[in-house]
Amino acid sequence: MTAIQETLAPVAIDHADHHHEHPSWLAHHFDDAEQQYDSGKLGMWLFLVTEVLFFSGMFCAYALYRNRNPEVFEFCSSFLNEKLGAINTGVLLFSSLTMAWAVRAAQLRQHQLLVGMLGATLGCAAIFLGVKAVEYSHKMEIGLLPGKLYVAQLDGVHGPHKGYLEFICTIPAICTALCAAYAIYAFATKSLFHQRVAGPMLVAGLCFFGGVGLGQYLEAQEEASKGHGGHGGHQEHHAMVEGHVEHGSHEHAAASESAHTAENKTASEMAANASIAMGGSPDVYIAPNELRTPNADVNQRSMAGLFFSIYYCMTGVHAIHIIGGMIVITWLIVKAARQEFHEQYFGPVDNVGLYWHLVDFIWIYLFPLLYLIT
Amino acid sequence: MAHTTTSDHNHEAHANHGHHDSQHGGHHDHGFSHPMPIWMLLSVFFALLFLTVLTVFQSQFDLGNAEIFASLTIATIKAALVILFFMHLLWDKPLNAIVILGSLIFVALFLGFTLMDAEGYRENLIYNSTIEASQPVDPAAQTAMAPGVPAAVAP
Amino acid sequence: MSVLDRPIATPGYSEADSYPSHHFLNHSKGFLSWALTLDHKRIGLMYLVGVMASFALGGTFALMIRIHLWNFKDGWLSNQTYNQVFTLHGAIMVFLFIIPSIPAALGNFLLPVMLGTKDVAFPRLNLGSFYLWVTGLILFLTALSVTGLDTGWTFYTPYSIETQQGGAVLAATFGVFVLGFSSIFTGLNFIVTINTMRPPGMSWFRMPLFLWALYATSIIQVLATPVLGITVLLLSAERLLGIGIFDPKLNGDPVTFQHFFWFYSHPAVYIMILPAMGIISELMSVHCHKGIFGYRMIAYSSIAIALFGFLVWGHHMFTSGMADVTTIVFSALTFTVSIPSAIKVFNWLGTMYQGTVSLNTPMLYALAFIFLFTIGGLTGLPLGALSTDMHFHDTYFVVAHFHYVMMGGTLVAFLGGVFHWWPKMTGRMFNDKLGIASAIIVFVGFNLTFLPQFVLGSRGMPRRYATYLPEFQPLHQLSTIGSITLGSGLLLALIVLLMSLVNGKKAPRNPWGGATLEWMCSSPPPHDNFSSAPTVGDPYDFSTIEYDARVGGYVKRT
Amino acid sequence: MSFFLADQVAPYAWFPEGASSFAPQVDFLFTAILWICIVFFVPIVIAMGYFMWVYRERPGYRGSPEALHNTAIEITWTVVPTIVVVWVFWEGAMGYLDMARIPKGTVDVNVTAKKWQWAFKYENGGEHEVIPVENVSAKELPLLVLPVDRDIKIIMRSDDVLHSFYIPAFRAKRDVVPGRYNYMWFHTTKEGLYDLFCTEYCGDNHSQMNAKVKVVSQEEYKKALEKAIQEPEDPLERGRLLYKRQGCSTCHNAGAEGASGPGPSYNGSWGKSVQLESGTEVAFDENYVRESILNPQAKARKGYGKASPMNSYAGKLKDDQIDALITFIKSMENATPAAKK
Repeated sequence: MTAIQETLAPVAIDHADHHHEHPSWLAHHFDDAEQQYDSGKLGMWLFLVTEVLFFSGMFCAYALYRNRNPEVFEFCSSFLNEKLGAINTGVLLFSSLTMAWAVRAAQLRQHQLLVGMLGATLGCAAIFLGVKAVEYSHKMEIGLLPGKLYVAQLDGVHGPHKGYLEFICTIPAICTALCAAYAIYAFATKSLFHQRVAGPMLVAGLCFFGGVGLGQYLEAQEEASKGHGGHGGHQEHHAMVEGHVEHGSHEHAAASESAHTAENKTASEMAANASIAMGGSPDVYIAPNELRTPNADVNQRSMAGLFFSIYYCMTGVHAIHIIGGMIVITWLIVKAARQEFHEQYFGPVDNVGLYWHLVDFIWIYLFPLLYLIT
Repeated sequence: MAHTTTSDHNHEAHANHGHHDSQHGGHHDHGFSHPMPIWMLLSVFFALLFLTVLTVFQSQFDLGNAEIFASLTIATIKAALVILFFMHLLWDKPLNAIVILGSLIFVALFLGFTLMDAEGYRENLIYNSTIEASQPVDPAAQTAMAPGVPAAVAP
Repeated sequence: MSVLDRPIATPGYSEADSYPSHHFLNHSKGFLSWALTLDHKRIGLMYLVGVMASFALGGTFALMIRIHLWNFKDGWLSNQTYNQVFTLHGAIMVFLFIIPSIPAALGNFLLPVMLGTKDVAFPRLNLGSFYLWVTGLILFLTALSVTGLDTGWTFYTPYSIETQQGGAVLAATFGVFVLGFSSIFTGLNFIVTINTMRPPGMSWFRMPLFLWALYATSIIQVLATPVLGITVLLLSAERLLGIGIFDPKLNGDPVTFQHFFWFYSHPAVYIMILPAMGIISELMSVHCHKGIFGYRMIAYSSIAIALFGFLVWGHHMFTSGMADVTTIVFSALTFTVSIPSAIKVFNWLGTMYQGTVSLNTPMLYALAFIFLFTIGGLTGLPLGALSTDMHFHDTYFVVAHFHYVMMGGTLVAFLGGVFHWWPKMTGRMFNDKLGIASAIIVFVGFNLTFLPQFVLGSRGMPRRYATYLPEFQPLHQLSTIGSITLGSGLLLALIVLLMSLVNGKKAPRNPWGGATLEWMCSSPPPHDNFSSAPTVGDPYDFSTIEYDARVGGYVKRT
Repeated sequence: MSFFLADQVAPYAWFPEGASSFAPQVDFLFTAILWICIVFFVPIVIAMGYFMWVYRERPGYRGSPEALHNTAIEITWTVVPTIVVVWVFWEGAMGYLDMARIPKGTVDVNVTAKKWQWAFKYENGGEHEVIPVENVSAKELPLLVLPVDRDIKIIMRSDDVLHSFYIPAFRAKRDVVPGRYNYMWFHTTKEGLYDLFCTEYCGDNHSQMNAKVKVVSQEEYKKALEKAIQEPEDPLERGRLLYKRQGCSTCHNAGAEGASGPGPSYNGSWGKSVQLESGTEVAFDENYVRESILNPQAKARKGYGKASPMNSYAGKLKDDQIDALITFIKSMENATPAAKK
């Protein structure tokens, strides 16, 4: 007998006539299924409230510093790959669809479909993280790091720091390997239950690397189009730096003037020059504080660093939520493979669904706020 | 509205079904579960995709200050679709809707006051043009970074 | 065994009902039966032991501060040690003691019993939040023992970014983060329990006022605490990576940190005081044997305080360099919150009028609360008014003010509540005469400690000073004497409670004559509280409750 | 309560002597609030005591168990306090606006706060002097000299963390926030010597971060300004002055002067080789002292790696000032090493 059949215990539908005969899925302190469902759901909504307020702190920081230095945000946003962001948005929206579908499947006792939908959600989450890994590693390589770690030279070539992607991918690789081992075990033992759990997990693990591949392909494309003579964000950034030169103080103008006359007038070079002028020999030179000049050069740790702090905090905390969601979805897959859900007991699917949609909800705002600043 | 067509589960009856004053007896077969029709799930999803494309398209144009409003409006429509349909808030108990919408009031309060204040003292700020790179890097920061990265201070 | 199936004072009444042989304390045995319990009563008791231990720790630090300040200079602590001591005093008292004291300890024990349910909605989450609290405690002890936290409990940047005690700051901020989630989950649990698990007949306006207060508290916990979570998370990132959001060296804004911090920490003041007000409402009505005056007003004012509490955080920042318009708006809003508090005080007095006042230990603590809380509330007026606050801000006047509210308010109410429900929780009566003595010593010691501090503050003595001008010495010494008196009163209270476990009489079902549901259970309550849904009546209907000498407690006349 | 009243009667018991134009408004509002408090508090306590006694539980007495409810009285005790607090708010806000609106034609003083010293710079570029004080744990404090009967504007900046500028006699306080300027003003009304405190916690020696404010006549103020721009010719004396004025003395001990921590003492160090936190040894000479002033963290002494970090003085001291400081530190070559606390 397979495990799945063992767990197919007949589901008692509580008619609430017998208070003391609680079915196994109904906790002892609840009177009936609806009370349990309502409690769980209200609890989850309240938890989502805390999530909203938790993220609001970072949105507040974002709004504050964007309002203070809009030019920094414009400049820095041009380093974010819009295509990757858009693809990730689509992936998350699709995972929301499959999650909502999973709730429907649970309510209608479509057990196979439920496992499939949850697996699809898990896979989408993995793709999202894979793309994110490429984004992060690419930015770290050229020194677009948060706060005081910001070291971007913006000289057009990748910085000296390599190996971030490999580092980030270590843990997913180990997880995928474990999933694969589990899948081999499941197929070897011919346990239908284990197969239903291991299948989606392995697919999700592979999806992560699919996401990495996709991300790298798109990043390479972006790079190529950049090499073909200024395109997209970097071109705008060029124009912007020029604008600053016109309005800037004399030193700034002088520093950038030399950049202007250089043979290659790419924006990144100019920015690099400016960067050296401002902080090139920081060990001996400590500039006195000066009053805020609105058109101060933006490619410095003191300005761009703050944007990337906010970028990493927001997307990082969001990614942590994705990882948390993947863990609970895996738990759901186990329960779904045991065919535990039915129209009286689908609260866990519904509540994890609510959580998952909230993660999507946050991303819906993060995407335009971070990637689409023009 | 679309949701009125999902009447196979008689939502109105359930919406008023407060359980505190009822004896919880005699559930319907489907009880409190309201499966969403597939066509609705799919149309919401495609609407969301369309809006995503729209917001990317919109960002190509320089709308100046209106840009942020345009993108936030689109994002809010998307968020509303997710909340109302995917999260079933349209059919949920009113309390849950109050809970989540109420939280937005507090977010508005928090952001509103903090930003209003930050704007108010903006002219007093001193722009710190160069960060003192002579500051030693926190050893904790180094260990927190990925391997193979030299002490990332010198530009 | 059903508790409520039988009316209490029927002829068939037996003592065995009143002194049950089987109850939640001996329901199961062994360490694991406590460590892994899902019973809200056991979790509440574990919290009670935990918060009292934290209070002892924080109190020790307080005495160290006071003894150090006996001399205006060259006290027995170095400056660094003094700074660490007052920081840990504040942080431990706020995060480990006051915030969880009433909601998590007494609230956990009482909420389901008073509501008439078997447990809270999410018992596992409840146990989880207890262990989060324990984790927070361990992290704080780490911060204490490894290096010593010296940022002040407010973690103001950039000091907390620059201080050399980096390890301690990380441990403490992570501790605060964890404790925040402990608090959130407790609040979430309470809201859901009250909303979805009220038994038949328990309408909103039949809920005891303590539950209203807990509900209002929970709203704040759920709404405000996440912002603290993100604040300390960003602060840890600031220390680990130097993200610069709050660091002026990286063009971050330290005033924004204060906004973030006080968006939580001011409502947190109401997390501390609202449940205390709830306890006092219970104590006043039960020990006056009289229905509470203006039930609805008190219930509504709890919710009003919870909501208004979110609008006033800026009054902690009047001198921080906020914009003028924000400053004035916050000052105006600050005064709105004073009105509901005033209403409550008047209502409690109205409850005493024409009642039957039992002057026992819990009642004396309740009366002490009204006295001290009124002073605490009234001294908030010169702090809310802008021009006077410019003088009083960050002086000992503020220190005295919030100790009157937090300690004279919350701690005294907590003690009153512990004495009031002690027979219910442990099944033992304490020595009332010694209890009264402890209440009087605490009252006298408290005033002796903190009244001089008002004068110190108005004369310009800044807070957090390890040394001070010699002209302030007499008042400081008076305060130190008071603190020792206060400490001994608290010690006596603890001894009274512990002694009751050794030689206390067995407690009857209803020793004080309360009408709320917890007094319908045996003392201590059985494992499941109520085997079937209890009959819910008016929680403040004392007309049918009479003293019965046979059981040494009150019974309901049928 | 008698304690409160007794103090109320005694002159200046609640407040230090007022010496700015804000003092009358603040004192008036506080006294008014105090009386409002008394008017509320005393009846509450009397009622409480009276009810406690009259309705106490005793044999043969049973009070009414019925809950009372009286709409009229409840409205009264809601509305009356509301009116009172509206007035209190209004008075406070008006007083605050007076404090916030800085008039024209002020005497400007630049204030820089750093751990743990106030530095005052006058309009003519002169800097504050340091005076000996008795009875506080710091033996010397910076002195801010101000003219009487003038509007004074304080322009504040912080070099490191939050501080707060507080003169109780002026009833004026404002935080000093790094990364921005904060301003405050007051109108001096009375000559005298007043205390200035830091009221925002700023670390180890927060409680020693005091200063004195001397309000003097216009003529004396002029003299003080002239004195403020002078520095002694003699490098040693100049170094000694800078040692106090620049706040070195708040962390470093020199001879019998200065705080005994958290920084290392200058005594008996010159010319010797000192151990660094990194384990290497370095000669304590001109080069080392100069580097330590400009880049304090580069070569931290052994045992001071965990001490509160010193700020760089690069850009704040001129070359000849650094030389003077070196001369001063050199003169401590044979001073007795003070015990490290």
